[in-house]
Amino acid sequence: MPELTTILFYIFAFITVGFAIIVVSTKNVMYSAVSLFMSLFGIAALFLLLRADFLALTQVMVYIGGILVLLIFGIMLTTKITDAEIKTNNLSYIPAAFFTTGIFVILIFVLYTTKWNQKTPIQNEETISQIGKALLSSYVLPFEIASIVLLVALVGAIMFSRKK
Amino acid sequence: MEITLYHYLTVGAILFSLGLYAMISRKNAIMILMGIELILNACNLNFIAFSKYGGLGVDGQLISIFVILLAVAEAAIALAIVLNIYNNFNTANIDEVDSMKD
Amino acid sequence: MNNFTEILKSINSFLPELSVITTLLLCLIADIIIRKKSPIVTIIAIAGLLVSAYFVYMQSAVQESLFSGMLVIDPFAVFFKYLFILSSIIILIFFEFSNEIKESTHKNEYSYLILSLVLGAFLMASSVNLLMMYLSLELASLTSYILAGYSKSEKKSSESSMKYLIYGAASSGIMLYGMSLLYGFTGSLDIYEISRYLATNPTPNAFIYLTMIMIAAGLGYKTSSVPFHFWTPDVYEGSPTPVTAFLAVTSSAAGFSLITRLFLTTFLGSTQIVDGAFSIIAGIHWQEIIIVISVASMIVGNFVAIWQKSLKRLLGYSSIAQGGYMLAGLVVADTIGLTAMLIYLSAYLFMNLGAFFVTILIVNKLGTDDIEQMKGLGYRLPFVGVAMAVFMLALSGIPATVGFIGKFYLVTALMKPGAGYLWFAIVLMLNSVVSLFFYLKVVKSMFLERADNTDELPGIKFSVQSYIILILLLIPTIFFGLYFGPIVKLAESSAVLFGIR
Amino acid sequence: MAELKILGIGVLSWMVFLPVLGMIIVLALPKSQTKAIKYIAAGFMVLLMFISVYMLANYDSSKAGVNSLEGLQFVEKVTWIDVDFPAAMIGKIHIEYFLGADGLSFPMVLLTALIGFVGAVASFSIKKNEKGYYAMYLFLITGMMGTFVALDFFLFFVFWEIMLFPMYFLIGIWGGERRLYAAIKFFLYTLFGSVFMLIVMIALFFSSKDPQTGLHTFNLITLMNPQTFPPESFFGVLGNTWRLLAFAGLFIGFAIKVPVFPFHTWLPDAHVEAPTAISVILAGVLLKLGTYGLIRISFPIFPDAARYFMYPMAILAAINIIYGALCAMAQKDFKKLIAYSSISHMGYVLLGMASLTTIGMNGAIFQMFNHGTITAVMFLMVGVIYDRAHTRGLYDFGGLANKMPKYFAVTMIAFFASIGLPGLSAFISESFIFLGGFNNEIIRIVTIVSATGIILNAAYILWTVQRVFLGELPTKWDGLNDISVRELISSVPLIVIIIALGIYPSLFINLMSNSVTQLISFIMK
Repeated sequence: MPELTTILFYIFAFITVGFAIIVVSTKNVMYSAVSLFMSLFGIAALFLLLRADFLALTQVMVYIGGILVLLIFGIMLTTKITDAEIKTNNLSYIPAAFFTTGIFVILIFVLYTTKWNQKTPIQNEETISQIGKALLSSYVLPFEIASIVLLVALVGAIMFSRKK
Repeated sequence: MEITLYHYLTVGAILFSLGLYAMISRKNAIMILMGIELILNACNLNFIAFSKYGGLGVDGQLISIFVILLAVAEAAIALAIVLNIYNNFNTANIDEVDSMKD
Repeated sequence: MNNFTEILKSINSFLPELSVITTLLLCLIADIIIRKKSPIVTIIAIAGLLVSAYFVYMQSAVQESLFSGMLVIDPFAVFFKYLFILSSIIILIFFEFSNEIKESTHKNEYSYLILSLVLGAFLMASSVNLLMMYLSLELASLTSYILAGYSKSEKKSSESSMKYLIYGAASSGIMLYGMSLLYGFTGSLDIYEISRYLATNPTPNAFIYLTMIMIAAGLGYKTSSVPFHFWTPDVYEGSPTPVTAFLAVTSSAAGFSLITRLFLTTFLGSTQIVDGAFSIIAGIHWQEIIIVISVASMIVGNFVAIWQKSLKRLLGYSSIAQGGYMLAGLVVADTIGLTAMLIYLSAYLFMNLGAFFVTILIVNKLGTDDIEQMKGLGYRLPFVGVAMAVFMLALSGIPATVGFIGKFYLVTALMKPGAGYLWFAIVLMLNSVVSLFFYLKVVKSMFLERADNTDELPGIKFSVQSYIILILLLIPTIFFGLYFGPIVKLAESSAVLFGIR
Repeated sequence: MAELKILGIGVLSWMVFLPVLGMIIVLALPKSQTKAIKYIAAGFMVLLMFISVYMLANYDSSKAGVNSLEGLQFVEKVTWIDVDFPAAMIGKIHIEYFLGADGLSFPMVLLTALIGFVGAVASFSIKKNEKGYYAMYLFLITGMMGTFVALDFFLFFVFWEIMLFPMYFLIGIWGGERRLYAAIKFFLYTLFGSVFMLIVMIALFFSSKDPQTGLHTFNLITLMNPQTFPPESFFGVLGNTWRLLAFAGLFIGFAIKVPVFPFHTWLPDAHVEAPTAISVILAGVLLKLGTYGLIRISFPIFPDAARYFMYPMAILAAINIIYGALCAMAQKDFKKLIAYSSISHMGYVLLGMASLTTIGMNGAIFQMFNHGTITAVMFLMVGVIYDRAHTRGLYDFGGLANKMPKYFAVTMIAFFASIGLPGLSAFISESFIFLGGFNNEIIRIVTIVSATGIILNAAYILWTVQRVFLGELPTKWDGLNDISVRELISSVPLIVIIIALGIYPSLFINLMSNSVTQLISFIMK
């Protein structure tokens, strides 16, 4: 009888990968966006399995709540929902698929042949306080710079969307 | 059967490849952006998996937080640019947005 | 040590960056208060950069690690900071001259966007942590996307910003994946830790190649190296010219600082330098990757540039090739190679900015950068034409210009006994012969060909300020070509990476 | 080390940088002052001639020079660049502003001053954008003069390259119809050659170790000393592959300038498209830079390789002589004919050098000078007829001998000199060259074969005389005027020199014979 975490991993992995496949294969942009939503949700669940509770939360709140909403806005503003089919020439799918498969094979090869840095995983430790401490001590610089990045993004977005 | 690092890495590799596939084969700017989101998530999954199985503390999680944060900033700018393109060209397909040639 | 005291101590050495950040915010506030196009914002920005330059100067001989190993200060970073400050001051002035910018609808956003790119570049030059590298790279990239689309109602400009964004986001994603693998293998984000781990543990070749190619994708994109260069021609052509100059000089220099530090530090077997040569970890053939990228960049850049009709596009391809030359300095992996690279970068600053300034002046008057349209232009604007000829010859590396000194040192570094890169030196020089072909194309169009009505058209006059700027760019281009001692000394004393002695 | 100064500045510096001063003055004048510009430029060239006469008066022909610092004259030596070489590498990059003259370079300095003046006078017919023209012209003179007197390889290379772009503009702006093509071809060919020169230069730098200071060096005089190369360096072992490769690389660089077959194809294009004065400079001085480079750099630094490549060089020389002459015979264009005859005559020079004998080398240098003067006159004469008739077709003319007697006389002297008629200068140099070649057993057969070039040479020249000067005058040329005073001013001095040196060659040979003896004994050691 497999463990519960094993079962959960497979469920969420299949959700993640399955929806990701839909993201890249469907012709409807809206479907893609919704599938991406599900896929990202699956990843958030995987994060939980990896004991990254804070990150799972961030994933749901920021990624799904923020980025996806932005993307869906973008779709709605740039396409009429009724004819959201994308024009593509079918030819480009095949070489792309071959290329990607090749990359995938190489990746898997490297991932499985490399001896990764592995130790016994730390079990059941709360990460939020550690992250909080790190952000205000050794990671204080990235933390501050990130704020500048957001400021720049803000300025840029305003600049682009301002009326003449 | 126990879930190991390699399981997570495989999921990450699949996501990465799918993202790459989306970037290569898709023509719509927003679709390409979605592909990029898949790649970034593959990276995050890697970082967190490594950090757990390598017993490396929270470094991996922290870098993931920053990746998410940058993804937000990038998406915001991307959206603004795509909307601007849409205003100028009336399309978001990058095949049709091609006024410069060699 | 107590974290808090360490942060306080680090802030003391963080003054150059802090003054850039402060200036950025001041510009933002000034822009909001003034609410119209005004040189005051630019003046604030330049003043802030000068203050920052002063603080950089104070760090001249410092070697220090900051913020628990996120950043370092060393002569190498200081050199690049000078480079960024100088080039961005010049480009801020370019912005004042360009009609493309005057006609655009916004006011002064460019000054603080430039400052934020400078901040990103500063951090790129001194990051020693993968997270910090990624973060600073993204800060610089995000800013450049916005700047590329600065003339937002121009179709070309908005197209270039979108292409830039898509390629940029994709390649930085790939780079991040490579970084995650490196992290997984070595268990650290700090490049010194990584270096130590790689030196003591057997590293499979497949892993190192894959990781390095992925990381090179992100960095090669910043330095517009083949095969990560696809964005370059379109973005160079489509962006407003001052922005193009900024991307070609400051942003790619930042890319070079990062790629150099990352590769040279990560693959260092021991921190001892013997006879100027870095001891590279045995069995890791990272140089091969750089060689392929470098040679491909030279060849593609030079040969494709021959067919270009747009001056900005031509300069775009030329900068691909120039990037290829500079990477040759990295391949040698010793102090001489590093010095040669720094010399070339500083040479490149003057001659490329000069070429772009002439482009700005011409685009202002002609409204186009089509080389065909410049027939006989040299007779209508003799001084500017001659200046352009000098910059073009400098870019192709003819002696008595600073461009030759750069090439000379690169070839010298490649030919150092025992380096074994004689063939590389020959390839490099032959490429510069090819490059002459298209650089002369500009000169040919301006002087050797004549439009039917050249003689009737009146001469074109420019403002006194433009002549002054032009002369200020010409002087170093020629002076350092004839007397290159100072520039070599500066580069040489700057070829010191933190932790390597 | 003899020095000679004017106003505290070395005389060779004056020679090199006076034209730059002239250029600055020309550039400062307004565009409309064409007369002033012309006369200032010509005035500076006259000044150059005066200085060269002054130098001639102070020249001590008993001193040999070549590889001995003491034997050099008019020496100027100042440190130019002195920077430590990065990190712990041995030594530093030390580049000197090092000028000097000896029997190899001094004749070329005289030639440059002379032809430079002739060219400046011949340039008076330029009617387009004079300011730019004379600025470029003067700059070109600086480049050429500098190359002839530089004794530091780096300095030599800088001068070698900077003379390219005034030439590019002179051909490209003031040239004929296909000037764009000719200009870029000239530029790219030379630059291609200098790639190898640069590589060899840096290789020499790295393998050298100045016996006195222990530093790497660019100093040509030091590099000529075999002790400069430690045995473990690239060039340490005489006759090793690296030395041969380096010689070959340098040879390509110089051969393109000469031009030696198969690198010669730029020359006919450049000559045909260039304006008259520039053709004069090109044939009169520029081509000599290639052969001068061989005797100044290639031969003394790699004497073993020079001996090794003696035979192939002689073969190339023979090809040049015969192929050039045959091509000249096939031409319908007057200027192209002279261009190909230049290729043929530069073949003689190469043959004389390849013989590696004192007499052959004397002949080669003398031939360099003679070819400079003779071809200059021939190009001037083509220019004269082209200015009047606007065509250079050999078959378009006939019977000009009666119509333009003075023109006929001047041209005939040049033509006969070119054939090598006794009593004219080229006779001496050509016979020296063939004597030299014949004395060298290895290349004797090649010399005999190439001597047929003399016959071919006579054939195409005489045929040209027949086509242009003899026979019926076509009626359309009834209005042609004879040669003007200005044109005479530019050609007569050259004619005088041609005749004078034909009668009394030791006047010239004395200047260089000591140096040549030293060079050959040094090479054959």
